[in-house]
Amino acid sequence: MNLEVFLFYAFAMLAIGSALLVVSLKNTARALFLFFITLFSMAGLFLFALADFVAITQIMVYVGGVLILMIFAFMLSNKELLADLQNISGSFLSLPSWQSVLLAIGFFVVILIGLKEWNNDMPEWILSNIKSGDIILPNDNNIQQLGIKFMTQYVLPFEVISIFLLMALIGAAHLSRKEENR
Amino acid sequence: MITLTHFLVVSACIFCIGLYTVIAKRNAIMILIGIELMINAAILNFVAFSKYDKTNYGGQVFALFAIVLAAASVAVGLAIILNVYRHYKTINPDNITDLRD
Amino acid sequence: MGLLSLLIFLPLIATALILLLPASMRQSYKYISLGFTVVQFALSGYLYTQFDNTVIGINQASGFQFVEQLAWIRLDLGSLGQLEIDYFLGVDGVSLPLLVLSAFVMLMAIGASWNITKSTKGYFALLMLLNMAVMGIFCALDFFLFYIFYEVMLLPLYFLIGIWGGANREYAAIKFFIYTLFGSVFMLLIIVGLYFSVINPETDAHTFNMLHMMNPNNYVDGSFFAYMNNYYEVLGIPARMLGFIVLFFAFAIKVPIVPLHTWLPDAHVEAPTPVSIILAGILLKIGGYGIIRVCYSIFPDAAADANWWLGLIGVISILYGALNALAQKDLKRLIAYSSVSHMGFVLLGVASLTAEGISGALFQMLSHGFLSAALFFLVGVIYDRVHDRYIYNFRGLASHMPTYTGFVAVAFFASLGLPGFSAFIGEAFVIIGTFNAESVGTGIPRWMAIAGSVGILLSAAYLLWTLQRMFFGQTRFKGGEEWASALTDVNIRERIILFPTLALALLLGIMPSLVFDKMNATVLNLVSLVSQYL
Amino acid sequence: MTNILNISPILASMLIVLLPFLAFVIQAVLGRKSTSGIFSLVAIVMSTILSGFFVFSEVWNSIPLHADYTWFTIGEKTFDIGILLNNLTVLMQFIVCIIALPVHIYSKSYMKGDSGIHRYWMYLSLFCFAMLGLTISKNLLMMYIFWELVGFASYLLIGFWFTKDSAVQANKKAFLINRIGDLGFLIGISVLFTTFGTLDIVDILGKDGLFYHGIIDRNSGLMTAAGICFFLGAMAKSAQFPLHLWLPDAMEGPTSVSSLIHAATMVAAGVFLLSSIFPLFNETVLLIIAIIGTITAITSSIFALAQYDIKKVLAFSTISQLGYMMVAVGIGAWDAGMFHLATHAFFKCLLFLSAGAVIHEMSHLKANSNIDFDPQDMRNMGGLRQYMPKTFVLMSIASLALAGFPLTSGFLSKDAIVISAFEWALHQGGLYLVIPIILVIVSVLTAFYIGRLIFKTFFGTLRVKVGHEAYVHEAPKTMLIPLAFLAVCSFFFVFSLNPFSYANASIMNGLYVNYTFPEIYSLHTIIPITLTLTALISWWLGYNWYVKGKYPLNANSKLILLAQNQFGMNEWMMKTFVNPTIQLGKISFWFDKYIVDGIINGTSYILKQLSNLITWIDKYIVDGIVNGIAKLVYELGNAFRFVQNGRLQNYMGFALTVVLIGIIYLILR
Repeated sequence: MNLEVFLFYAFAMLAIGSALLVVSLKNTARALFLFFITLFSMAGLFLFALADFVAITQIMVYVGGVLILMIFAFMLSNKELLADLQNISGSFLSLPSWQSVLLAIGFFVVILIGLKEWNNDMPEWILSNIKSGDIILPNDNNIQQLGIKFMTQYVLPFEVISIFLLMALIGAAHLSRKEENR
Repeated sequence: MITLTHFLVVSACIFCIGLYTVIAKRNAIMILIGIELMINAAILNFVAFSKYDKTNYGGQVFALFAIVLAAASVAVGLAIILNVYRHYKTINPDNITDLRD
Repeated sequence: MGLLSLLIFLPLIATALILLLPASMRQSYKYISLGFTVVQFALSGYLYTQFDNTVIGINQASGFQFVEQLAWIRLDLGSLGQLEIDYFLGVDGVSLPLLVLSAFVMLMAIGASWNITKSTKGYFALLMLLNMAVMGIFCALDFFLFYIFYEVMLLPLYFLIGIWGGANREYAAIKFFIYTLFGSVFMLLIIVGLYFSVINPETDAHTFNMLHMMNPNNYVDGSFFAYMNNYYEVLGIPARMLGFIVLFFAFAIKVPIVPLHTWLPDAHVEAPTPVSIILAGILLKIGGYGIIRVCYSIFPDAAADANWWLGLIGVISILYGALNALAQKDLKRLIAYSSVSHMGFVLLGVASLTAEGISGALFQMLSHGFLSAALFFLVGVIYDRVHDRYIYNFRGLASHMPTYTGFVAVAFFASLGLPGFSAFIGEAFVIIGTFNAESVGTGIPRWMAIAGSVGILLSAAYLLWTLQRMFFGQTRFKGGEEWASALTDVNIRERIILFPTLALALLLGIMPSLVFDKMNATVLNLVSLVSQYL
Repeated sequence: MTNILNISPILASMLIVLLPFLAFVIQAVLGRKSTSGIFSLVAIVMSTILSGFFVFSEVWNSIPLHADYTWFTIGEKTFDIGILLNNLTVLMQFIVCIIALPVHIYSKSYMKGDSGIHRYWMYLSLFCFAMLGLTISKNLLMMYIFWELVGFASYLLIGFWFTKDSAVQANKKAFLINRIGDLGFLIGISVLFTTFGTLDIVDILGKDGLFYHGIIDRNSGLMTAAGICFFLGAMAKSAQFPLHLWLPDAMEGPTSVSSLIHAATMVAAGVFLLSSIFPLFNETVLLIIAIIGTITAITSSIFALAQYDIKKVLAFSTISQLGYMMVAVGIGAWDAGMFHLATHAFFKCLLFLSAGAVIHEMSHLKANSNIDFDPQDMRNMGGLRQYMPKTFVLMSIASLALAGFPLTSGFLSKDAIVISAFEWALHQGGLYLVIPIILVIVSVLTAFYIGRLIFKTFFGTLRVKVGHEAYVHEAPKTMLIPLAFLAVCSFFFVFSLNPFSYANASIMNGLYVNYTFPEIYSLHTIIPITLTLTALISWWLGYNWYVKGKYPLNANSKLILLAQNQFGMNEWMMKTFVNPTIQLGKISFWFDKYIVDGIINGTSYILKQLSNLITWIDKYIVDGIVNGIAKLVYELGNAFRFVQNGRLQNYMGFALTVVLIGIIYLILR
């Protein structure tokens, strides 16, 4: 077992473990901080997939933006929230958590089965790319390539996304605006 | 050797945990976190597959798109949560049952 | 538009007018009805004067007068051929007098409705609708048209009895309606059967034309009602006989015959006076008319076979009705039963199949039309005043209401067959014709004539007894002084109605030729039509 | 006179009939405004004059006349209004006029002051119209019409005092019994019509008529039936046993009416009818007529013996005399019958009118005293000779005529019948002799009861003690003059110049009939003498019994009560015919109400119950299934309602569960 594999497993364990902790913690604030760990380890995993730019973006956007936003939101909703969070009790009509567990495990099993099937029958394009060696290698300059792609091949989706992002931000600002007349 | 399957299994784990969070948590912010988890699982898949597509870089490009979208969705989602909180004085979705018959 | 159409649809205009006028003009309804009916009566009088006595009617289109024939419904039914329904009107010696009678009785009924106050709009509209239907029945020569008028007639009567009637009116109205409908529903079956058996020789299409139905040559060989090669039987009764029986019962319910008469006393007792007048004066005649126009003319062979039974039913009706009348304590019910008895003569006379008998029967219908209408009107007079008509509650009315008693006495004697009044001519010639039947060989034995004449005796008995109980003796009322002051003598309006009626009965009794001349040719044709099958 | 006025007998006879009708109409229109009866009087006077001078004198013993006017046509048969003037009809018409006239005059004072007098005149004119029309009818249908109208007028007049219960009972009874006869008449007409196809008397019975061509067998069953039917008609109208019951009751009417209608004219119509159609009758029918006539004569004379009501005595006497006439018809001597009819009309009318005068006075007496007694009861009378001598004389003349005393008209006509009866019986031989012997007995009884009437009324002293005898006085002139006229007509010379032989009587000659039996001359002397002698003996007996007070019998003996009661025939009639008919009516009404109508109502009840049942099935079974399904779905929906709890996570959970299940399904497939 070389270092690369070890690191991969370590990052995977860290991501999965922290994610499990996120969902199992009762304290939302802690969960939010644990979510950092998860996101970091996910970014690490991206590196193993030879997507360094994506990993960096992940850290910048998620950790620098999303998570801060969440913490802000958490703090904006006042402290009664904390009390509210304490009495988590499965009400009669609500789906008890064991059912959710069951459902999640069910999905997991299904996906695993799907993966197993998929392994036996990989898509044609992957096999042909592997054969022709048309795969990303660790020494490729990904960032440059991505820049070229964005400005050429994916320019339309890129622009659409930007406008969408703008709309989403304006929408979010509008929604969270305090309305006097309420 | 780290194969594609490794990534996919990890991604499946994260996805299922996100799924569980979305369904089981009694806190809107936690649900949002669950969603983020699921999106991250998807992004991981994109990235993993991207490795085999050097010509298009489709996976990485869309991973980037997805990250941006996830950020946008979080922003909108939090705005909604804040509004809901203002309106209902709670963010426990169990107590927001206006759609009940 | 011919005269007959005008006669039929005039009342419909009146109905429309009444319905259109606002309720604030409710006082005008009766004048509208009266006006239209007067015009109608004048029109029927004009028809009467223009009528040619020599044409023979019954089964020949050329024998009818004032004929109107329009193609009404023509429908291609594919393999079933062409559907042919005509708007076909005409009168002959049988229908003309009844037409005049109807117009007259309607006039009386409107006169009797003068004091109706309960929702006059509906009342007069229905009355006029009824008027239209009745006129239509007497004129229609297409069986389909006839049936439509026949059914239309039921509806206004049902409401007139059911809304403006006495205490038990719903029961009576429903009873009346069901009885009549029961008859007519089966009639419809026979009409359809006839339709598929008869073809119009000119167009080779099946037809509802009654005159075509009377000609044996128009029947399709082997069809259900065919004369030739007909082997159809229902419950062992040959098809043509079955058709006759069903049609006969449909009309006999109207006549009415015993034992299908029980609607009549109830309907009469519960109906308001004008409706009683129409019931007795016109409705019962439709039964007799239908038997002659439809049963005897379309099924002469079956009629010739069945006439013994018809005669028997007639005799039973005469005696049974008279005996029942003898036991009545309600004046109106008594008169209702006397109607049963008197209409028995019609049946007996028709069954005799002699010219005298049939003429007598037709005359009896007319005479009964006037007289029973007058009698019901007379009952209405005291009922209007004290709302009672129980015979034993009155005594010695003659001293208290002399003019009224005079009218009653004349009407009673006229209807018990005193010579000089129309009923006598009718009854006497029914008896004479029936007696003659055995000599002619129409199969009616003489004892029926004798038994029928006992009915005349009984009618004298119950009417005179009533006269004695109610009108003679010392004056004494159940209601005491209150009644005595309420029972005023007949007023001008009542006199205006009663006098012409009784005068007409007298006129017809003295000059029966007024009627007989019109119907002789027709009656002879009918007799020859039926007697060829004897 | 005819030449001056140039009125043909036909036209005159029509006028005779129509004048009273006109009077009737005028009186009916005027009503209470005219109480004098002047129209009726004028009409009857003119009718009488016309009848006497323009019809009777013209037609009597000359060629019969007849005229036809088409009335109406039924089928191919034409019915005429016909007038037939021959000896028989003009005689009858003249008798009616000549009797009606004095009665009218008499009524003027007799009915004075009655509140309904306008009706009286109206009815009387109607009666005259009908009766006169009856006499000259040529057509049997027309005769039937007048025949019934006569009955109707009689009904009205009997019930003239309609507030009296007995009067209205009596008129109903009279009309109904007459109706029985009318039915006989009608059936008879039907028989003739079906046999001959016409109802014209001349066409059937005339010299050239159908009857004499011998086409029709007179002895056939149908003709016998016809004869019996016509006789039934005559029986009712002429009050023959057992249909005579109405006549005694009919005395409830005013006495003047009784005298005209129920003594002289209407009741004789039966005899007239039989005489008119006499050739129709065969041996059997004639024998029946004779037997019934005999029974009538004897029974009613017996009844007359025991009556106390003065009018009832006369009523039974009328019936008895009508029996005589019937016997005359029955033996074939209808001319004698008509002769007796003529003479009887006068003296019986006179008897009634005199009795009326007596009753009139007795009523006055009653009105002026405070004692309540029956003014018609002979037991209250007596000694009236002193107060009403003229009336007494006139009534005695009538009584003698009734008893058949020589020199009176009754002597002639009654002898004619009795002698003919003997001749007939001797010709037939055997049991037939019973009939004339009974007639003789009846004659004796007649003399006795009329004697009894005279003795009880006029002899002795007034039995009712009022102390106001002064109120009883002679009848007024307007009453006496008609009486006197009638009394004159009761003597022989009016009918025959020979007081002892009917053979020369003009009526007998005028109506000459071929007898079927030979004349026996010895009888023509023996019979009158016997009858006169027996009458004298009976009077002597009666005088002893009633005037001298040597009454030998117990007035309350069963037999006398029975006779007074007409052997209980009225009650028997009620019990056998009237009550059962009413019972039958009640039964048939019960039947109608509970059986016929019950079946109808029962059917409707069953139908209603059936429809209730079907409604139940419809509601709980058919509709129940539908509702059950709906309910099931509802409950199911309700059960799953908790799914729709508004919790997003739940929805999502369910959605994902379903997706999971779907995927598993796809995998396992």
